[in-house]
Amino acid sequence: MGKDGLEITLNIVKMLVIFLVMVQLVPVLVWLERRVSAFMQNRFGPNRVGPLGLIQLLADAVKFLFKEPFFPEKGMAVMYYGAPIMALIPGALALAAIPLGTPFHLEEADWNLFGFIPLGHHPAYDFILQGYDFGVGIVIVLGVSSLGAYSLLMAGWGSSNKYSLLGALRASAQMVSYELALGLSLVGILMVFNTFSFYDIVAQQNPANPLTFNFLGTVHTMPWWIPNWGIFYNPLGALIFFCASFAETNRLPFDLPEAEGELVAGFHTEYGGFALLMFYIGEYGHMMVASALMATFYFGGYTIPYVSNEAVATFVSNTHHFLGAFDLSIHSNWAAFVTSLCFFVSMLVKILFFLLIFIWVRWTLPRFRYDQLMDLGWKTMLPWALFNTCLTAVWLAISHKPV
Amino acid sequence: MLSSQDFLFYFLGALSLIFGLGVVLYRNPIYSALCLVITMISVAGIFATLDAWFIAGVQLIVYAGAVTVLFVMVLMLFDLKHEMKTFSKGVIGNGVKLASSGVLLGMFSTYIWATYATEPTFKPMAAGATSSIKATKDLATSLFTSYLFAFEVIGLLLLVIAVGAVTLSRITGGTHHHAD
Amino acid sequence: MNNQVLFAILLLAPLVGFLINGFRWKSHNATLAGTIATAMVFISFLCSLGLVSQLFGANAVPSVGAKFFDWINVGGLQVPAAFVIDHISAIMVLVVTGVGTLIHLFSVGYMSHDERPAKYFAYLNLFLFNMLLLILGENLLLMFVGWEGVGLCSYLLIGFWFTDADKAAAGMKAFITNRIGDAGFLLGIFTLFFLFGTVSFSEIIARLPNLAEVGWSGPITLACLFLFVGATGKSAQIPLYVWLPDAMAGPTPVSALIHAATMVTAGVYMIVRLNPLFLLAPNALHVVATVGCATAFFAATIGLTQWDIKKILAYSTVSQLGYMFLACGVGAFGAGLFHVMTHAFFKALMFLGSGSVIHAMHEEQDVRKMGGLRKYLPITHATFLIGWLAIIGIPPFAGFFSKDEILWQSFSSPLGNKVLWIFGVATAGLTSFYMTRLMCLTFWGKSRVSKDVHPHEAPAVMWIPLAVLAVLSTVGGWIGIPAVIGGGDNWLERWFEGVIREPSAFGEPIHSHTLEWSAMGISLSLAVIMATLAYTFYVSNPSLPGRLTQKFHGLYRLIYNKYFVDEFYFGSLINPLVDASKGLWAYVDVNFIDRTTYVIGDVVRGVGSTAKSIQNGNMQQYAMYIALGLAVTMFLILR
Amino acid sequence: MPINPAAWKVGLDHYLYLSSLLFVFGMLGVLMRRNVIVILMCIELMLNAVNISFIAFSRYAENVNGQVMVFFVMTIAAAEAAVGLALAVTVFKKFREVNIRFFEHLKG
Repeated sequence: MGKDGLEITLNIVKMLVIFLVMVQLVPVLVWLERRVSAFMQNRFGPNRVGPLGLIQLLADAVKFLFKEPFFPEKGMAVMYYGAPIMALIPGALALAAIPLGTPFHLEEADWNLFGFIPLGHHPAYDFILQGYDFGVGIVIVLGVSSLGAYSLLMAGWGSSNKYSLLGALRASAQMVSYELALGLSLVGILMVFNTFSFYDIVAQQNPANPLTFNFLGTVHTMPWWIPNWGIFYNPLGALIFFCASFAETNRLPFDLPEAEGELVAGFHTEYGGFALLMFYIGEYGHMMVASALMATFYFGGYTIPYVSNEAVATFVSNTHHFLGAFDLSIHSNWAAFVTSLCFFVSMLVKILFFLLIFIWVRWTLPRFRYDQLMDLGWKTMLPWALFNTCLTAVWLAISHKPV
Repeated sequence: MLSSQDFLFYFLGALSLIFGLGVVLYRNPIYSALCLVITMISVAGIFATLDAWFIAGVQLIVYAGAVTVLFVMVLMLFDLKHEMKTFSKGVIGNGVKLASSGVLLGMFSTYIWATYATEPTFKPMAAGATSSIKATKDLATSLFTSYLFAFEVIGLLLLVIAVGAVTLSRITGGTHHHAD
Repeated sequence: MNNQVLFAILLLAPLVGFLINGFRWKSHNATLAGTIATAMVFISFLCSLGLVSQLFGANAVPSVGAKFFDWINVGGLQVPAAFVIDHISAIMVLVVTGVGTLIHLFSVGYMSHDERPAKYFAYLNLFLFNMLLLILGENLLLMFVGWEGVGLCSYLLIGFWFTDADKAAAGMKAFITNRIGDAGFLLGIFTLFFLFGTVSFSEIIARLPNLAEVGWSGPITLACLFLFVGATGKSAQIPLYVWLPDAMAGPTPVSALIHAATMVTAGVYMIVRLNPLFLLAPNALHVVATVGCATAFFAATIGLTQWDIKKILAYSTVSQLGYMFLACGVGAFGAGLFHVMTHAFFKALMFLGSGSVIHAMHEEQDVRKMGGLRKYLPITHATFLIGWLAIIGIPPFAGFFSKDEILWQSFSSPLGNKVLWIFGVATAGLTSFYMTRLMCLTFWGKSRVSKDVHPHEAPAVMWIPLAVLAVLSTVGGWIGIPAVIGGGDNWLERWFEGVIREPSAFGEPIHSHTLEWSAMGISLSLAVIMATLAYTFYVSNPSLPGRLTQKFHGLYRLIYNKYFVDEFYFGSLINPLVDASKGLWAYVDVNFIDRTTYVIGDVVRGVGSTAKSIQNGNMQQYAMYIALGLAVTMFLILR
Repeated sequence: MPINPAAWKVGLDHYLYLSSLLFVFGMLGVLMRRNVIVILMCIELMLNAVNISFIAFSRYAENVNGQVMVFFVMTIAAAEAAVGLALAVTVFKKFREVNIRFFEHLKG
């Protein structure tokens, strides 16, 4: 959890921040979804409440808060109330593990909050834009995301409703089987990058050096305009990963569990009010994690495409004078802070881009039947993922990529 | 004062013990299954405190994520209506069982106390992130060099188990048997 | 042809005969089976002639031998399957094969109506093979094999008509009594092997110490006593003679061959073979002599009162065997063997004669229903007459020379004494009385034959052997004419010189001729007197014996019932044994042994059922046991 | 209460005590419970206890064999759970109730 008091507190604060980011982002996404779906259906979507309907988010939140919490008569209280909480945990933990920006270094100084509250003297500290740096990040992320199935099961069982139980079982079966495909598809790219830690992966996708393939000794460098991203090393893995992530989050093409006529809302039929909202948060959390992973592995993470990391750092320091006017007490770390901010913005843009695709796909593709769903999962995704792993292994062996 | 590592160990240890006992004592199997989940997660945490991050991750994926889900799903499928007695009958039997486990526990602890009375402390691991990657690399290399045969056999075993489980579950007869 | 081949043919011919007849045992063709059997025995007779001839003539060889293979070669015990004919066994082999051939010829006629002739001839040939083994064997073990074989064949032949219960019982009785004797013989072989480390005759004799033993407990005396027990069993002496009279249940030629000529003399032959050994144990010889003399006298008395023709001859055989043992007992081994030969001739003659009488009288054996058969069976009568004259010891015939030699030796030999001679002479008198009685009751006197029986003379194949035997009975004696009569020395003695030793170690025999002549005169006159007495008893006035028996009623009944020896044996040995075992069975077996087995069974079942309760399928209980076991082991290890 | 920091410093024995306690809990569960599924869960518990001690020793002895062993134990445990549950399902299908006693019918 950290070597000393400062680090522990900082870690806790970061966890809270990330959790809040996840929670706050959800209304935006809901709004975005309603707008985009409306746009795609050639209608307007919420635009009455505030400019472009942005206040609609607040209205929804208030509505959910004041809904009457209702508990099914023979339901199991622990399960019923535990399920929504369980839905939030995996999303938050997974997001904490993904680096959202470059770490920046704080010199040794005595800090004071907002310039006047003394926080005491503290040694140099590398502030990483990440919840906590697990060494083997991806394994932890996969592990945590597999816990998602429990919230469904608890919800299904707790609401003691036969149909919600059926929905829950189907959903968890789907999650478990697609988790397999998810994990295996990543193996390919991990072999290429030869590491589990997110920082190394992103570092290897540094736009400074162009995309290079060496094939039996001869090195082919791609034209400058193709960024040095992971997707070009392992396109098939990216495709499988993206599709599997749809299934993981029960997003549309795979949202069968709550789609049947009699299953209505699947495992969260008996929930209303804020509990239902928590399930949405959980779902969107998973989506964010999936898109964050997508970005980190295949689209260069927080790097800005055509601009190398050092270029950004120099640019910021040049503009430093111009911004000098706001002489904040920690100005000495100012440059590092701003550069990591830039990277954070690029990461955010990428994540939003993928979320857009999630939403976009939701309103285009029809739903799978359950057996098609399962067949796809076991009989196509899994074999292809294995094939991809073997392919990359062979390709790596041939291309003698320096290990 | 306690280092974070120690605190984490005591917290997770207590967690796993309490919910471990919960697994055994809860009358309703569903609750004991959920206790098992929490125990698994806390054990994964304990692995983390022992700087075995990859194994912690695998534990989360395999145990917490798959095996216990299987348990919970099967229990839900059974949907036991009537609640049966949780513990097996026979006072003497139970007495002997308790006694033997007590003696066993006593033996374990005295043995541990006897051999490790000198407070063996762990040598500090290398700095956080990088070392866990190296540990994972070592694990992978040893798994695929010295224990390659075992790895292959385990693969084969899993195949056999899969086939076995399928055939077992396909056994017709019993309540749902419909002459087809 | 060298000796090896001759010996092989000699021995194997009867065996081949046995195998041929054995495999065709169901056939009813008596003549075919008979001719095969007789031919085989005749072949072995010719071979023995060929071999014995090598002992005569210019380049006479003391003994002729042949070794076939190493039968037993274990540590100290080397027993080669080797056979030897020396001066002693020459005589025996000639007698056995010669008389054997004649008897085989006779039984062709005698067994012609039997329904299993092939089986009979097979047994007979097997008997001959075993007898040859016994005689020619170079060591005690081979002799023992023959000894057992012969016992077996006598059992088979006595009980030949085993469908009849008491004939089978007689066979069994013969076999068991023989076995008792064989046990003694075996112990004798063991002691000899223990003493001399070898079982071969020549080696034993070579390794004998040259000083005679004194007292009873010496090893050699012990060995000799054991061997003598074997001899009594086989040659029917006092304690173990009971089987011979009952052995008459077998067919008559069998009695002739086995119970007159060959098998019963095996005991005497064995002692004569080991005479140097016996000479080293004077006390043993005394035992032999006394038992021999007692058996002779005892059997002769029983012979007086018997009515069955074959029983009379059986008891006469027992008494004559007594004579032979008496001869050996006093150290006159040569005389003993000489009497064996002569007895073989006339006893076989008489048995075959009685056979043809029985054959003629259609299986009638009781002399009270015979009489005056002279007219009907002239040849049988003539030959029987010669046999009778030989047995009571009338000079020109064989019996006189051999019996007289024995009597003289018992008188004159250093080992002999007066009492033995007196009993000997008395037995000779008794013998002539009951033999003449037999002659009167069967051939002379009034015919008591029942109306429906028409005795007819025996066919040629039966009376030829009778004639040959008659000639042999007369001529046989002349080879052993004592020096005092025939001038020159006794041919037979010179023949046995190399092999049979004189009891000179115990003092000088009496050499006075006058005593010899007087002893001869006494025995001859006694024989003639007793013969005339018997003639008057049974022919001139037949009622005399009836009145005599009334007067000495008690004595008569005692003798008639054979001194109740059988009953005594049953009473003292057999029945208590049987009752004891019944008692043991009833009490010990049922109560203790069965009871304990049942108890053990119940205990095991009890333990089993308690143990069963552990495996009741309750898996948690199994887990509990595992846990318990783990706890206990941990406790024990880490305590 | 005086916290004696040395005593509270986590060493190898702490992990071993923890794992033996968990193991005994699992064992008690296996011995006492009647429901087959719960028994299987308790077996999983015991296996986890063993895993803890494996990792503790591997960390203490600074070599990676312990982790390899845990890797294998996990696969075996998964396999065992699968077969166990399949059996439980078949038993349930026949007897409408999952109770360790029903395995008695399998005894010879």
